[in-house]
Order: sequence, then C-alpha cells, then structure tokens
Amino acid sequence: MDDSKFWPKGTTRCKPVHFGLWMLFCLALAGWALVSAFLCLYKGLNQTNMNDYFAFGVWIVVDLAIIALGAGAFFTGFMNYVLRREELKNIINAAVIIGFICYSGAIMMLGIDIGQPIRGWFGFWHANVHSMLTEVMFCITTYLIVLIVEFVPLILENRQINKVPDLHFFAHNLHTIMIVFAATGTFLSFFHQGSLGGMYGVLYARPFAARGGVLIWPWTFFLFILSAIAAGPSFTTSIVMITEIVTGKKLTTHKVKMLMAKVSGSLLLFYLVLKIADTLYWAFVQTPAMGLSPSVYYQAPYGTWLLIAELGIGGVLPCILLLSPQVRESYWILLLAMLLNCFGVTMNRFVMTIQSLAVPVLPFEKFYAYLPTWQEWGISAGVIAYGFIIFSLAYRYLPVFPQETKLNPTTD
Amino acid sequence: MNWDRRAFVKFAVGAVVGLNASPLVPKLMDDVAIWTQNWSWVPDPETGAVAFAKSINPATQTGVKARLVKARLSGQRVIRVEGDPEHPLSQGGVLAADAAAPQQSYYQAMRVDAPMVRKEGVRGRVAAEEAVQKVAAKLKALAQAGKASQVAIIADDPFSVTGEMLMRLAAAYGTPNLVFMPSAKQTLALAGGLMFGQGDIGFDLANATYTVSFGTPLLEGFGAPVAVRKAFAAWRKDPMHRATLVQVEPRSSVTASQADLWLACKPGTEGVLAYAMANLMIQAGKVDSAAANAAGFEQFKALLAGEYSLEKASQASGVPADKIKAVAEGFMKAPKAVAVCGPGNSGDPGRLFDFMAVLALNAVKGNLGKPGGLVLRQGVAWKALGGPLDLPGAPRLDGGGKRIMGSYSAYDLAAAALKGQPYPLEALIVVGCNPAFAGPQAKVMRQLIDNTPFVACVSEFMDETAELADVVLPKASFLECWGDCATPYGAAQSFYGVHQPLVSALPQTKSAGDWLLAVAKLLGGKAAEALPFAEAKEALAARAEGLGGLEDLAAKGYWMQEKPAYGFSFKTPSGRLELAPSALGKPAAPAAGVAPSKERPLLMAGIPSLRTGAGGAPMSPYQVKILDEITLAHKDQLVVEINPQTAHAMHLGEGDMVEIASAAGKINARLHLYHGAAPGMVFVPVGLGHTAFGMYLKNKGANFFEAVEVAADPGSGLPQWALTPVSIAKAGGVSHV
Amino acid sequence: MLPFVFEWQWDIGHGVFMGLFYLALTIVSLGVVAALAMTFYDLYSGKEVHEEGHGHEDPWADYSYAHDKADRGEYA
Amino acid sequence: MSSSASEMRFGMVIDVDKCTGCGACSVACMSENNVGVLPDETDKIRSITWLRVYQIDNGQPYPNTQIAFFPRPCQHCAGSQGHHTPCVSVCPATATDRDPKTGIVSQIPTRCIGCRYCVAACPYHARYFNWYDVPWPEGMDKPLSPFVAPRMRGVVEKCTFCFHRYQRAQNKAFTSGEAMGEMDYQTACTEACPSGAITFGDLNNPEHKVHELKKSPYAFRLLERLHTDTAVYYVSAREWVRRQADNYLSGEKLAKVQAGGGH
Repeated sequence: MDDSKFWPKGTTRCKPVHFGLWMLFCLALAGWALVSAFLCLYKGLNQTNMNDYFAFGVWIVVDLAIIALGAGAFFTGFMNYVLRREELKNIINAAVIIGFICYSGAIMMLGIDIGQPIRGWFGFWHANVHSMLTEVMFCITTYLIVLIVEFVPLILENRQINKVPDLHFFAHNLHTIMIVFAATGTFLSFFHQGSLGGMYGVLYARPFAARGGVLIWPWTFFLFILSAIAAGPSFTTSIVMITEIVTGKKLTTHKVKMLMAKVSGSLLLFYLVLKIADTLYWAFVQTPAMGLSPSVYYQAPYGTWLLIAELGIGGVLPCILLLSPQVRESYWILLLAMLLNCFGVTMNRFVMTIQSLAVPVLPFEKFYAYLPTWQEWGISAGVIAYGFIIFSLAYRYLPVFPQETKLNPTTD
Repeated sequence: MNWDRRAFVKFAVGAVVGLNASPLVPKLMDDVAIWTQNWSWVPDPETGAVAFAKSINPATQTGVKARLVKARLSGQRVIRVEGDPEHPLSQGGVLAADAAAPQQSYYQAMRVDAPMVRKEGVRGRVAAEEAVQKVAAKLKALAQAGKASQVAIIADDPFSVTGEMLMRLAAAYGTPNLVFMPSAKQTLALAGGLMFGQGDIGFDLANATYTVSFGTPLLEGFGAPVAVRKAFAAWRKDPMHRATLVQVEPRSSVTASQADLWLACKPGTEGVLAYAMANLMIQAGKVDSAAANAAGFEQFKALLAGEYSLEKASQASGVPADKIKAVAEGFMKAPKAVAVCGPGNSGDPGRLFDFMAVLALNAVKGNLGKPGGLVLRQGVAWKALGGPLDLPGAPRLDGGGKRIMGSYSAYDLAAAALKGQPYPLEALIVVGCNPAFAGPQAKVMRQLIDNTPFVACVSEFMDETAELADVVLPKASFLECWGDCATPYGAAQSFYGVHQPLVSALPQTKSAGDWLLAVAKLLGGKAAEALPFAEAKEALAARAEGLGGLEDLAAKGYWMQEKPAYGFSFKTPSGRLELAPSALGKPAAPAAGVAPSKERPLLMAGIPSLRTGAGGAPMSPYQVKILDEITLAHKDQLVVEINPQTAHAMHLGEGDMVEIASAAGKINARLHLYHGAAPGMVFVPVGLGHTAFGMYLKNKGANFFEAVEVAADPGSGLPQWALTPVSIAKAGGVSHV
Repeated sequence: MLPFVFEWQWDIGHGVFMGLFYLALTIVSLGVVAALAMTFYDLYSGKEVHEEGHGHEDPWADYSYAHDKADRGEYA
Repeated sequence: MSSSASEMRFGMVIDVDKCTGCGACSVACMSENNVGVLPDETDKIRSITWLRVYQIDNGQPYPNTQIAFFPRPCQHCAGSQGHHTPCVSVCPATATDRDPKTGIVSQIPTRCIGCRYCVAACPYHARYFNWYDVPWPEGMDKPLSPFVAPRMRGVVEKCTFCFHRYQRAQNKAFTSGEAMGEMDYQTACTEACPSGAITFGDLNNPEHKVHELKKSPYAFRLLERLHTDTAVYYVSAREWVRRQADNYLSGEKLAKVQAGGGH
C-alpha cells in the first residue's frame, strides 16, 4: 500500500507498515478506552472510584491538565496573528492541532464524566450564568468550534484535497481572515482557562481551594490563565521536539523553539511570583482565619511533597532553566525544562482537584484518599491515544510544518 | 435541475438553515429532556387518595398511624408508618424500625408468601389446607400415641391474644411445654413478687427529676422506646432546670453519654452500687418508713453496712467513692428520684439480684407509689378467652415450677429436650419468633430444631427458623391483620394496643391466631372447644370486651390507664415490704457471676441499639442502610468495640479481623478501638449476622448469639447471657486498612 | 439559553454573559460565512489553484541555526 | 447576591443533647422521600442518606469518654459576605436553587446533568450522587410515596426540607383561606424524632418555636467560620460538642462566630 501521494509535497514519511503498527498500538489503547467508556455509560459511574467525597477524579485532573497544556494553541495563535510574531507561523499549525486534540478530548471525557450525558446540553438550555462551570461549558464549546475552524484549512491543504478548487479557495480564505478566529479564540480561551481556575476558587466552603479575588473572579482564575499560557507553549514545543526525535527530522528551526521557551519561561516566572504570593497569603492568613492550619491540608498520602513537586520541581526549576540562554540552546535540557513545566501545571491541576476534595472540612470527618479504577485510567489513556492518532495522521498527511521541506531536503 | 456539486451544496445549506428555523430543534430538545426522565426501571409510584389509620407496631410498641394511598390500579397500600401524635405513649415519635415497617411488610424476598411444606427435604409451596392438615395430623397422631406432652411450643409474647390462645391450645391439647422468649418482664415480676408481693410495677419516668439507671439501656431499647424518649425529652426540656440522669454501666453507651453522670462500673457490679447507695442513705438516716418497717430491715441494714460499704463497693465496682457518694446524695435529696432496672445490654432478662437491689434502693428512698417513683399498675382489664383449663400433668421440660416462681425458659426447654431428660421432643411449634437466630444460645436452639422430628413454624419472614422447619405457615404483618400488644416493660401505666388489617400485601398470609384456629379446628375435641372462634378477630373482640369493645378500640388504637396510680400496697406473706423476702429467708445477695479465665480472658457483652434492634426481628433495608461503619463495615464485616489499651496489650489494632470464641461458639469480626469500651471487655452489636432474609440482610456481619454462652441466673434461674467469657485471636482475612 | 425556556429569568448577569456568548458565536459564524462568500467569489471569478498554497513560505528560510545546520550535515 | 433577607427562612434547631442517634429521622426521611437502597450500603461515601446522623466523641480515655450525635440534613445555606449558597452558585444547569421566599434550597433531579460540582462545593457532604441504579426488587417499590419522584442513576439529590410538604400546606392554606400555621408544614424527620430533638419552623417568624430556640446561648451552627449562613442550628450545653462543630487552631478559644445574616 502506498500512501505517498497523500504526503505533504516534498516530504518523506515512514513506511506504511510501521505507521500501521503504531496506529494499531494507538487503537489498542483506544479500545481499552472504548471498553471503559461503554462500562461507564452502560453501568454508570460506579465503575469509577469516584464518590461523594471525591466528586471529581482523575478525569477532571486529566481534563484540566490537557486543557492547560492545550493553551499553547490560543496563546501561540494570539502571538502569531494578533501580536504578529511571524516566526511563530512555523509552529502555529502544530499548536492548533494540539489544541484541537486537547479540547475535543476534554469534551469527550466530560461526556462520560457527567452522570447524565444525554442531558449535557442542559448546561446551555438552563444555563446558570453565575456558575464558573457554565462559563467553562460555553467557552470550551465555542472555542472548540474556533479550533475546528482553524484546523479545517489545514486539513484542506492535504495535497489531494487541495486540488479541489472549492476546498482550496475555502481553505485559503479561512487563512486570510484567521486573525478574526484567533482573536475570538484568545478571548474565549482566556475566559475558559480562567473559569476553570475560578471553579475552584469560588468554592468558598472548601478552605483548600477557596481564594479571594476581584469582582466575580477569584485569584485562581488568573493563576490558571497564567499557568496555562506558561505551560502551553512548552507543551506545544515539546510535542514538536518529541515528534522530531521520533521521526528523526528537523521540523522547525531551533530559534522557534527558543522563542517559545523564552515566552514560556517569562510567563512562568510571572506566574510563579504571583502563585507564591497567593500561596503564602493562603497558608498564613486565609487558612488560620478558617480555624485551620496548613498541616491539616497535607496528610498522607497527600503530603507536602505535592507542594514541592508542583512549585519546586515543576515550577522554580523549569523557570530557571527556561530563562537561561545556555539551557535554551541545548536541545535536550530545553526539552527537559519544558516537560518539567508541563509536569508542574499538571500537578497544580491535580492538587486543586484531588486535594481540595480530600481535605475534610467538618472537624469530625475523615481524610480520604482516592485511587482511580482501570476504567478511569482507560478513559484517560484513550484521550492520549486519541491525541496520538490525530497528531500522527496530521503529521503524516498534512503540511503541518512549513519549514520541514527546507530543513529536510529530499533527494528527488 | 442538474444534481451537481453546487446544487448539493445549496441543498445542504438550505436544509441546515431551514431545519434551524423550524421549531423542530427546540421540540426535539424538549423531547429529549423529557425522555431522559423516563427510565423504565425507575418506578413511578401511582398516586391516589390519601388516608390515615391508627395502628400499633407490636415489635416496638409504638403507637403509629399508617399513611395509606388508595390508587386506581395498584389498590390500597401503606406508603408510610408515622408516629401518632394523639397516642399517649408515642406522641408522634417513631423508631427507625417503625418508619421502615412498610418495607419489611412488602419486600417479598424477606417474607413467607405462601404456606410451605418440606417433602423429601425440599421445601415447596402448598395450599393452606394441606399445610394445616399436615400439622394437625402430626399433633393428632402424637396425642393418640400418648405423646402430647412431647410437643413443645415456643412463642414471642405471653400477653398478646395469640399468647393466650396458645396457652389454651396447649393446655387443651395436653402439653405443658409452652414457653416464651425470655424477657425482663419475668425478672421484674419475680423481684416485685418477692419484695412487694406484686409484680405489675412500672417506673414513673415522666415525672422523675433524678433517675439512676442500673445497667439497663434506657435510651437504646428499654420498654416502649419512644415512650422512654418522650420522658427523656421532658427531662431535657428546660436547659436551666433539667432533670438528672445517671447511668451505671461499663460502657460509654448512648445512655451513658447522654446522662449527666456516668458511673463506669466493672461488668456485673451494677447491683452492688445500688446496695452501696442504699447503704449510704441508711447511714445518713434517710430511710423511708416503709423500708424501716420492712420485714428483714435489720438484717438488710447489717448486710449492707458489712458488705456494701462505700469503700468495698468502690473497690468492687471500680467507681471512685466520691462519685458513688455524689450520686447517692443527689438521689437522696431529689424530690422525685427513681432507680431503674431492666433488660441487660445484651438483651438478657437481667439479674434478679440487680433488680432486687434497685427495688430496695427505691424502697429506702421511699418513692413507692409516689409521682416520679415506682408505681403499681392498674392492670389491663381484658376478658379471658374462656374458662380455666386443667394443666397437663406431665413435668415441664424447662423445669418451670421448680424454681421460685413458675417462670418459663425456652433455653432450659431446649437443653432438657436435647438431653432427653425427662423426655425428648417429638414436635416443635414456633410461633412469631426466631430462636434459630436469637437463641439466646443460637446453636442450642438449632440443635433442638434439627433433633426434633417435626418442626412447624408460623412466621412472617423466611427467617433462620423457617428455613429449617418442615411446615411454614405465613404470618401476616401487623399492617395486614388484627392483633394486640399489652403494657410495655417498665411503663408507669397499663396499656393495651390494637392493630388491624390495612392492606393485604400478601394474600396468603394470616394472623398467627387464625392459623392456630385452623389447626385447632382440625384437631377437634378439647382443642377446638378451648378456642371456639371462627376467626382470630373474634378472639380479639372477646378479649377487648373488657376494654370498651374492639371497634372503639381499633378506631382509637389503644386503651390506656388514665394516669399512674399513686399509692402502694404490699401483698407479701408479711403484708409489709420484705427486704429479706420470706421465700429467700434473707436479703438478696449476688452469687459469683461469670468471670474471665486464662483461656478466655475477656468478657463479651452486647451493644444495644435501636438501629440494629435486638432479638429475632429482622432489620428492614432502610435500617441496614443507616448502620454506621462502626457497626458494619466493608459489605459484611461486623465491627466490635474494644478498649485501645486492652487491644494494645493483646497486640491488636484498629481494623484487625479477629475471631471471638466462647465455650459455646465463635464469630468473626473487625476490631474498632473505642475509648468508651471498658477495659478487659469486647462489645458486640446485637442483631446482625442473619443467614436468611435476602440480599439486604443476609450474611451481613456475624450473629452475637452464636458466641453467647447462656448461664442460669443464680437468683431467678432464668437464662442469663449479659456477659460471656471469650478469647480473641487475629483471624485471617482482609482488614481493609 | 433561550428566553422561552421554562422558568427563565433575565438579569444583568445573563445579559452580559449571553451577550458575549452570542457575540462570539456570531463573530465565528460570520467569519465562516465570509470565507464561504469569498470562496464562491473566487470560484465564479475563475481564479486558478496554485499548488503551493499560501502564506507558508518560511520567512526565515535563509536563516539557519546551528542545530539545523548540524542536522543537515552542513558542518560535516 | 446573598438572599438571607428572605421573607421566610425555614430552618431547624436540633438539640444535640436530646439526640440519641436512633436513626428514626434518617429512616423517616428515606421513606418520605423514596430514597433508594442498595444491597450493600457500607461504603458510606457512596451511600445516599439525606439526613445522616454523625457520631462524634470527645476523644477522652476511659472512663471519661462521651459520644454525641449530629443529625445532618442539608443545611440550606443562604451564603453571606457576598457569597451565594455554595452549591446553588456553582450548578451549571440551574438544577438547584434557593427559593428567596422560603430560604429552601431546592434540587431538581430531572434537570441535573450529574456534573457533581455541587457535591464538591458542599462542605457538609449533604449532597449525594446516584452512583448506582437502585434495584427495586419485588415489593420494595410498593411503599414508595407518589409525592416524591424516585431518582434515576447519575443525578444528585439531597434533603429538600420535604418541600412537597410545604406545597401541600400551601395548597391547604389556599383552599381553607387560613394562613399556614407552624404545624401545617413540618418535615418528616422532625415528626419522627422520638426525643423531640428536632424543631422545625420559620426562623424569621417570632411565633415559631425555632425563632426563640436559635437564640440560646448554647446554639451554634456547623462551620460558621465559612460564612455559609446555614438554616440549621444545633444546641448543646456541652462545650466539647460545640467545639466539634467548627475548626479551631490548637489553643484557640471557642468563640461564637457571627456569620452573615446576623440572626
């Protein structure tokens, strides 16, 4: 089977049999997810280890994490189209695809996570506009539409599809007005990332999560935006780098990566300053006012190591690395720094979700721990498999990396 | 028109726009919204006219009203059992068991829905006639063979109309072996009989200002529990002038915690403390004249001064002397003080010595026949079902009649029958109780059932006993039939309650009385003559004649003595209070009770609870649902309490799975370290561990009565299982830390 | 979501929130409609398809960074 | 946004010193509101008990140990200090709301999408998600009340202060033309409690018993420091019980926190 006529012009791709094996692996993961999804939809959420104390579980953690990591899409788009950083054109396609994967994956997970999936649209129908979750639902849906609009021209640019005049022109015209979508997307995603953080900050009866803020927005609203735009570019770039390693090709110039790293690092620094200030105020002013001490929050297995992992290993360390020019020049340390940055934001989403719920508020309540079931892992793995599949197909058949042909001249 | 790509695009765009402009989308969304609510397996209870009817739950003696819905298709059904605000004992309150009663009545997997007969080992549903015929034929054959006395009957309540019918039936048929499940009413009647010559006594809790409860679960299953709670609520009504409650027992129970003072005594020393307090009062010169003039007062005084001094009592009970003194003084000074005795925490009928010591303390206080004290009850003026019958001459298996008073004992009956002394059993009839589970020593009762050639039972539920029986006759629940119950334990006023059929949940069920009548009719002869009623309702009506007739009674739901009868009289041989009863010749004194040994170093006691309930009455699904993880954990593990120090000394920890073994049997449970448990003891919830009753109850926890070792109370001779020496060892199994 | 939905009550919060929501939806759909319109215009005006696509020329094509050169073996 | 200035504010005063933990309130509530039962209910963090009775103890060694019970219905928070009811403000589908007329926090299970955000928002664990389909084996569906719809899997439910009883009382008042009396609207748990530990009524109405009872120097609410402004008051003369109702730093004195509505 030869699919080379679908490959982007002037590029080479691995043998179909290799690609097929890789797809099989991904499909196996997806199969696991399908079995899990079937069980959860057919038998109900008792298939998970969530309960009335851990109302949210690993799915929400993965959701929040991938949405934060997917923030690379809107922020790169924002820098590229709105701030006119032309060099980012070389990575924007990858960012859009990753964003699309993250957002659509998150929505699929949410579809299983809610107890009544066929009523999911009630959030629109009977919307409570005071709920951060409503804001999340609205923004995530509309932003996904934007992402689809951004993704469509790229699909249409497939070598064969692009030969159809209607589609060719449509793709071209969408590109022409991309700034409109990018700006709308930025607005939507900004609120969406924020309202995800706001979801926790507004839980004023949950001392671990609750935060003060401005107007209707708690501090977590802004911290989530910042941590997302700090980690998003890192994630996009590290995915590109991993793709480079796997395919053995240079896909973008290192300069682009360094720019992404610099943006990521600077935002991370900004975020960390605010986050640490927030944490100190929370630990030493807000918590005692509720009659608690931070030691109540950190009990086995959710000990202070979480704080060190999130803010130290996943915060300060990558921040220092990303901001040092020497590190940025090194391919591998740069990748490590970016992955640490992603780890940090994931830990933050984990802590905000799981630990918020683990900490008992009533003095006579117990401290519970939570371990996901294989079904929950299955769905989570499914989203990853979904990402692998979409990104692999996109890379194989779509002109994702404009610099690829020049960086990898073919002999033909 | 050419159907080219362009036309297709136009069509598609047009279709999308058109569909969105039409009301189709909102309509479909609305339909989906409705459809998401129609899940075929979620029941849709049919509505109808609502009505109320009064009733009484004989298991809890709560006066209730049933909320009935008369639906067009599904007919009349009880949807709720609520408290009857007009009922003097209940005043609108209920227990968990009452509120869950409809579930119990309707849930078919728990009930016996049709008569059953075991044929070649297999139990199958049969017609009512066949089942009754089977029982009657067996009894007839035994009577003809001169073995009538080898038939035994075990029943739940001697004071109900069914109890009276059974007494008549047994006498007419010719067996002396009718026994009832053991009860504290027996012990109180014995103690009252010995000291006052009167056994129908109660505690005027509602009017007391100072109450000392000696080892009885006052708030966890004493008397009619709702009525006791109403008195308790009255004590707590005014926070500034609340009545005082003192609890004497080894464990920090609900009563002990809600009490103003808890005397944590060593197990089995409650009576000692009552004597010690009486002694302190005598020493203080605060002795009521009736007590001072009592028969054997000097002897009593000397005994107390010698053996029950403050120091000795403090040492024996482990309660600090100042605490004993404080309670004695409070009791002495309070205008309306009462000392209370009753069923033990394990559901046992109590120790006679404790009861007599408590009655003596009340007598010394001088509260006999006074408001807030110990009162004589008027009695229920029901009419007997017929003239007296001659009692069969054969000796009773349970040895009743040999003891001080002719009190029955199901346990002794079983023990004697198993030994075949003086004779074994040929047939056993169990009515309305579940001895295979509730024993009190469950294994002995099961052995009796196994060893008896023919076993019949009249049972509401497919319980452990019914599962072993050869013939099972389905008994109607209290919501389905006529029936009655009489004065609860310890109540200050005599009481009589009636329940009536409100629904027919299971059409094949009948009241126990109706089944008895059917058997008696087939037996013919004296048995039929002794019960000349067409149906049990007639017997009830005959009984109720003395109380204003059944109709009025049913409408109101109860008859009750208007107010406690104040004033007291003694019917003893001496005509006085007898502190050294003539039947004993000396004041009551405790005999050595059960004690731990080297092999069995701990004492096991029950945890009384209105959630688990005690005895054979099963819990309904809702009751099982509200059990905490300190009672039932991880699907099926019974949780027992042990003091942390005791546990550490035995190298045991929280959540350990252990085997609790007595000389009589063993159970497995999970340990919960509880500071309120007395050191050296293990406390086990009573009422779990059924092997019958379907998915909500079956195999949940372990049965306390499997480990109970019954001993005869040295005073009364009644079965006694308040304390059982046990050993504890770590058992295998997952502890789910 | 729509004013006629059961028990719907408007307040300022709804106005702002729904306003922004519909605004975003409107912008996005107008954008798509505009792209469609331009496409029809392009098609009818007989514009030709350029295989190369558009706007993907790498403005930095001439600039080579050390790694890229190394990867391409330029230092070899 | 706080609506504690509602016309009426139905609430409870629960006397902890009277409660004996018998569970009658819980069962009466379940029977009134058609709460489902699963074959295994020992996993308490998945077991639906609108009115859960918590057992607490003073942690003292023998023989000074004491236990007490906190019956915990939904607290029907009003929210204060600029906050709305914790759960109401977060529900995306308006499946729960606080009625400004009665102060009752409602729950519409048929509108609930099962996102469980409200469960996470409630510090009292008063909200329960239907993790399972309730099996209603033969006969178990017979005693179900037609006045409260049984719930399906995947939705959240909670105590509604027997709101259907309020509606019934309202209808009665409308037909009879008389004002609704204190006793016309009582919750199932209040009626059932054999010790009379629960008193229910309009906290704002001086003619109702709760109005006076909540002023007791021994009255307190659960987690007042969070400013949830609950409608359920507890009363206990025992300090250790009152201390268990809220979080205190070690060494911190038990203080009466005045929350929100300033009742």
